[in-house]
Amino acid sequence: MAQFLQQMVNGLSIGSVYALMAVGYSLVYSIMNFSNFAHGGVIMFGAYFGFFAMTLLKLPFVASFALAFVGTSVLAVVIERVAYKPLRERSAPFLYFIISAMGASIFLENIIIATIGPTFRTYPDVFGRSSISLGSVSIGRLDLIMFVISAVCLTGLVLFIDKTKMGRAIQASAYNMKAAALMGVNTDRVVMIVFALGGLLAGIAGVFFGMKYTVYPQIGNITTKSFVAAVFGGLGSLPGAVLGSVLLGIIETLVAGYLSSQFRDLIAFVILIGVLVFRPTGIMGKTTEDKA
Amino acid sequence: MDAYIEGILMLSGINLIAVLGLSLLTGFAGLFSFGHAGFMAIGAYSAAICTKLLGLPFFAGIAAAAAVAAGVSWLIGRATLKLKGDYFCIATLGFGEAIRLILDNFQGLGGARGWPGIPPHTTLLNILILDVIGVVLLANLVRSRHGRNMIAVREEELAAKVAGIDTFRYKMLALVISAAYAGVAGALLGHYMTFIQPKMFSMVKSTELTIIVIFGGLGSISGSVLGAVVLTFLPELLRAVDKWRLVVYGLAVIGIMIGRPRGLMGGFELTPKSIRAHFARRREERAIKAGQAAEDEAFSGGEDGKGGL
Amino acid sequence: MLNVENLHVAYGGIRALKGVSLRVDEGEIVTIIGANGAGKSTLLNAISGFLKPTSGYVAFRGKPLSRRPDLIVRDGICHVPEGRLVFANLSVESNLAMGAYLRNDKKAIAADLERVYSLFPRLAERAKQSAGTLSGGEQQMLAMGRALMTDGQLVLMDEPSLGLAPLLVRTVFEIIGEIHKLGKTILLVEQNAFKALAVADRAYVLEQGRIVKEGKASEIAADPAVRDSYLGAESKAGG
Amino acid sequence: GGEKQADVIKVGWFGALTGDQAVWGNNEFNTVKMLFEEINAAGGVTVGGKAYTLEAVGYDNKGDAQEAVNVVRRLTSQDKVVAILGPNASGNAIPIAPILESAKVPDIATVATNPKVTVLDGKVKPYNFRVCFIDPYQGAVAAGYAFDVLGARKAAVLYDVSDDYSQGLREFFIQNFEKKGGTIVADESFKSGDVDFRPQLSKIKAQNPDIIFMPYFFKEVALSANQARELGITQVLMGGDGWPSDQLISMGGAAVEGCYFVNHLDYEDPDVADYKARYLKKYGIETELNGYLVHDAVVLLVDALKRAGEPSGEAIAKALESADVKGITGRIKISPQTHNPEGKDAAIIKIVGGKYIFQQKYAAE
Amino acid sequence: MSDILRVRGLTKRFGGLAAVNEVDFDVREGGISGLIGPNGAGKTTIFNLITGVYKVSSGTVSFGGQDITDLEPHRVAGLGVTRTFQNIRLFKNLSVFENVLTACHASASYGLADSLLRLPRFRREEKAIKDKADGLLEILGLADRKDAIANGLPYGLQRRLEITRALALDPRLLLLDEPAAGMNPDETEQLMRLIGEIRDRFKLSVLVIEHHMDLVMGLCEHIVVLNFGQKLADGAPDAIRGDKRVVEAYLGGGDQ
Ligand SMILES: Nc1ncnc2c1ncn2[C@@H]1O[C@H](COP(=O)(O)OP(=O)(O)OP(=O)(O)O)[C@@H](O)[C@H]1O
Ligand SMILES: Nc1ncnc2c1ncn2[C@@H]1O[C@H](COP(=O)(O)OP(=O)(O)OP(=O)(O)O)[C@@H](O)[C@H]1O
Ligand SMILES: [Mg+2]
Ligand SMILES: [Mg+2]
Repeated sequence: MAQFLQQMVNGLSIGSVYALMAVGYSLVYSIMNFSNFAHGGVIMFGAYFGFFAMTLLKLPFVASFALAFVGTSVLAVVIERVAYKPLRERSAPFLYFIISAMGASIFLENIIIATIGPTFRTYPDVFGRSSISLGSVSIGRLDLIMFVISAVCLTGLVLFIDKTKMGRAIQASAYNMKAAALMGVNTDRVVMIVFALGGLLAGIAGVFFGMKYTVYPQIGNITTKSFVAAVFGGLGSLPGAVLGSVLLGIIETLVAGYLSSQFRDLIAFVILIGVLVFRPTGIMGKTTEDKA
Repeated sequence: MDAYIEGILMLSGINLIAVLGLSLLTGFAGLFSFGHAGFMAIGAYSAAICTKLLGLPFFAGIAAAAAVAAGVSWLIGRATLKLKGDYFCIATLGFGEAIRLILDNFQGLGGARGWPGIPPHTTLLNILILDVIGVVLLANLVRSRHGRNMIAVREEELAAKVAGIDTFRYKMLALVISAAYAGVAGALLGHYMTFIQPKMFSMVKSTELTIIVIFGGLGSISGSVLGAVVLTFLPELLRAVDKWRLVVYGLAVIGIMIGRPRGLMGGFELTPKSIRAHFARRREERAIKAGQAAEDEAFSGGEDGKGGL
Repeated sequence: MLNVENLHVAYGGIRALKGVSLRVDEGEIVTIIGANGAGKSTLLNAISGFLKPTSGYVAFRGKPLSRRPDLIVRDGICHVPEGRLVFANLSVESNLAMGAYLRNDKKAIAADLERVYSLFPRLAERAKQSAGTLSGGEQQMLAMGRALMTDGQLVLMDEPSLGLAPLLVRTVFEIIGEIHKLGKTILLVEQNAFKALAVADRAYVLEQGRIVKEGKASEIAADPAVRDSYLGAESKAGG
Repeated sequence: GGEKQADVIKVGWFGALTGDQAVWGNNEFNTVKMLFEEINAAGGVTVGGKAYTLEAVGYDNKGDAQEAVNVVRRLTSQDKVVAILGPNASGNAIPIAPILESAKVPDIATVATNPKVTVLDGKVKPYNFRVCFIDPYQGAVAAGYAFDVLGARKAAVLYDVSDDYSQGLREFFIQNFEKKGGTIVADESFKSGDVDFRPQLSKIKAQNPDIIFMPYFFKEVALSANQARELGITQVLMGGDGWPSDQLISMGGAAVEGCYFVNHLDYEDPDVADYKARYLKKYGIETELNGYLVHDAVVLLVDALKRAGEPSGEAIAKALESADVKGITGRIKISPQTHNPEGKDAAIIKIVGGKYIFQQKYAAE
Repeated sequence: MSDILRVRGLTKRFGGLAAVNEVDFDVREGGISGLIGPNGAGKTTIFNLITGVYKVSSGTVSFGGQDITDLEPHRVAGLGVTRTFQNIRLFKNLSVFENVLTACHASASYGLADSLLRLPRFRREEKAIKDKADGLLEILGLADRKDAIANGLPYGLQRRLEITRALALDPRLLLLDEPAAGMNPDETEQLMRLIGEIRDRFKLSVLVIEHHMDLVMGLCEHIVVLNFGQKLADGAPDAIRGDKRVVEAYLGGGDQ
């Protein structure tokens, strides 16, 4: 029982890492309708921004944190301008966006390797490594803080999308940019804001990720998992992305803890496919019949 | 021939076979796969089992590679082809990783440490022969009713259905054929390297194949050929820039997407007929332009362009 | 109010507009009639900034128009596009709210919403349904309603009666009349040339990318050539 | 006088300058370049009575086997190198054997520890050599030390299932530990790229082992050690030559205190310290383990060149077969039967107060 | 004349909304029937139910005596029921000819091996279906646009192309969803003639949804009127025109 509780905590902790990444990813997906594979690269930059702010600039944690997510917002917008906007302007099919995103992701990873090198870097200790014990279950301090901050960000984001005019403009543009422009929406700005928000979340994810798991050029690769989680939860649905992430985290943990760590990903994958067969658009994805 | 150039040519030829298959799936049937390296892995291991363990001839290994990859893809297809767009992507991605994980854990075939000592049967000649066969078969397929049905599925699935096309069946057909191609490519790669390791068939490999297909131009076989050769050589040409190599590669990929909206050869096939047609069209366009100018002139000579009739 | 001068638009090599000039004065209803593929939608799209003309010039209230669709909307041009383009993922209600995107006066917006619902009771019934699942005609009503929610001074309408039941076609033309009474200027593209000419002040005839005729709506309607090729059986029966 | 082109001997190097193994590749190539500069500054190498300078031709292969093949083809057929140093990964060293054979160019691998790098199906590959000890040996050392010296009877293993190095060490550790009479109470794995090991560690914790064997690289070691301590696991952790790095201390901190690993060398050795200092001075960052091994590969090559009589691949390969030199990782005496350095002692290192403290030389039976 | 299509108790619910509710009607073999009703009455939904695009909530559809309820769309098409869409769905990036040729696939029966190896059977049948496609384009007056990309065609021609594509399947029953939408009265008249010719030439039955009353009244021998998902009336054009409920719900007084 103690082990089970511990495993649930482990699962939630991994799930919240996935969630933080998946939401940024899903947000961009919901408006651009393509999988932004450069998201992982932006997360990685966030980790580096935070790291260098703390070590080179010797800024306090909060300032470094802010610097990181402002930096990634700008980065995400720049990537959009360079790699996607020209495609958007001639309404290229989504495959082109994906490939462009892959190019961007290869570029981001390797520019780091080529310039500042591939070495692993460790964040200075901010929250302490000790964990909080509840009976026989222990919870990492950083995990807890991360969980809270993610929850706040995600709630804020959902409110922003649902309740504000800009949020509605984002949803409208997500469906059809041309029609949104007809309503007087500056779609260029909407796209910019979406990427800035996605970048902001990436920055937050990056800093936490770096603190938890050190900083290195390939940390973006883990976003593959959050990509899976977002799909599992229902693409384009933000609550879906969170739910999918948490479920994926828990499934993986339970499989590794009770079935087989060797075949963890395989079993988790089979479960995912099983779910998708019954809910072809993910858990929270809208199941609309094709309106003929 | 210089062993180095020969090696790269061989790799281009091997990549080409995998790319042709993926081109059918992505370029013609409109399905996006992140797991094609998984089919290559299946092909490589099946062929190696035939030649190394069972002592069968190479062509039997290649046939087995195609058959096993096709068979597995059929099973995968049954479970996942009902999924749409990105959901299908994820399923293929998961499948590719799953294959790797199984091979990693399967110590009988070397596990993650790989399987050395596979006979070096792959030669430039047999690659070229298979390339030619691959191109011809694919070209024949896409220009038949079966190929057209796949394209219809890509263009507008619902309309394809009411036009009597069993869309599931044609998606499956595209998947199975493309997996068979990937399997053959895997077999060739294994017998070229004389060593196979699950790591060689990672998602990065799948991604590379997809990049080649799109780089070459969706729905163009000659584009795939060109793409496979260019993108296999490009990283080698970039060796001079050392660790900046992949930085340049990444930028080149973005550049092509932005600069050549439909890939190198999107929607255009390089056949004698098409080249003639192209020039004929150019002539015609020029003639039309001249005609238009004349027409405009005549019109404005009329009465300020309106109110005449 | 709107001046189009010698506008050329091409799709790749295909020239859709070959030097179109026209003018819409404040408070007018102007209609453009023409066969399938004459270039009517192309013209409206070029005015509202979705197509870049190869040459030519569009001015609104004497000033050349910006080339960005959203700024053009801000200037006061509102476009009800061909093919409706409702936001399929949003509810009917949110679609209408999007119509008022540029407005801030809550009271006036609420009043306009009331009016839209009373003009199209069906929309009120379906307020929460997502627009993508509406029937074709319902979507057309929504597109019209959404346009009413903007406060554009010049309304470009591309075949507003398309796919509507006869009763509603009549309603649509009544609504056009009402919008006009509110002081708005209308540029109307319609296949139902007979009805369009009946509400319009002036008309242009577009043929293969060129204006071939212009004049008072009643004169155009009486023109035998026009009657022959655009007004079909209706006019022949009536005439 | 080095004015003539003909007086240059080209030596190839390849490894990962990009990709997830780039840390090690860059470290190796930097070391090779530094050593060649030093050798050339000191007058070069005399082969067959003539002085030559050394030129390093290095290529990146991303750690990818297919690129390894491309690169070796290029080094042998276009750059015409006489010998190749690297790679670090066994999976990259194995497929290049046929090319080396047809080009008659020897290769000295650095930390490729899979036995199959030099011997396949009982036959030694004529042009493949290495300077490190092999997996079975290292596994035996770790198991022997854990059982005999540390007195562990119940061991748990956590390993990287998708990594060849990790799978190799795991296999031979388990084999030897069980042979000695110990039991493996947990055998858990993760996949390269994973960063969270808590599910596996929680399971291991429940089995209450005496020792946990972690045969993988320092980044994952630091992460898993930290997570183990967070979960309240207090047992001694043990690992192999993937551990040593300054990064392990900075990342792992207190979590790796009191832990042991098997190493190729003793850090307190003056030769080791000298190289370490030179590297730090030149590049401004600490060397990794690969640097020491490629250092010895260079030592081995220079010795073979001197004895070869002519700067040709064939002659060098021949000379390598009978090499016996002292490197900074110990004595390297190449066995003609296996092309491995025979009888190379392993060093057992303990982490005490954030420092690597040499415990003893340890040889497995 | 017998009934080729028989619809009984057909119902489709979306959540709480019954878009089609207990509808019965028949389509006569060789006839042209009309399906009319206000916007949102459920006409397109009925097409979707007949062609298997939607699954029925209850009720049956039978075609030529065979129960086709809930059959997969491609099977329904294979039996000889094809349709056009209210929101045109062409193979947008293909040429006019390719659009039609694709739909001719059912007229050929060569297998995969025939096409991979270009066996004589492939050549023979391929030539036959190409001729067939050309013939159809000729009849429908699209021959001169043969190589144009479908997406760039004017609206009216796109509709015409959709009809051509449907005819390529040699249907016995053709379902047309607002074929005249976006056409001016003159073009509508031409279309009306065209539909009549098609019926005679291809010996098929037609069920057409339209809001252009001239077309419906002039063309259809039998008309079904829907309102709010239910059948309101059913009969010959004159009877429908005179039906008070239909006038009230749909036609409106006086007009047309
Ligand atoms: N996206 C496009 N690509 C190529 N050609 C196009 C495109 N859109 C329109 N055209 C061509 O431009 C011409 C004008 O089309 P447009 O849609 O403006 O006509 P329209 O008068 O609105 O006709 P309709 O009554 O059918 O709506 C047509 O010949 C059409 O084929
Ligand atoms: N997939 C769906 N989900 C929810 N409601 C739907 C769906 N499809 C159709 N409806 C609803 O069913 C009703 C009937 O729609 P249908 O499209 O059949 O109307 P129609 O008679 O074809 O109208 P029109 O003449 O305007 O095309 C409409 O109110 C519509 O909103
Ligand atoms: Mg139009
Ligand atoms: Mg309808």
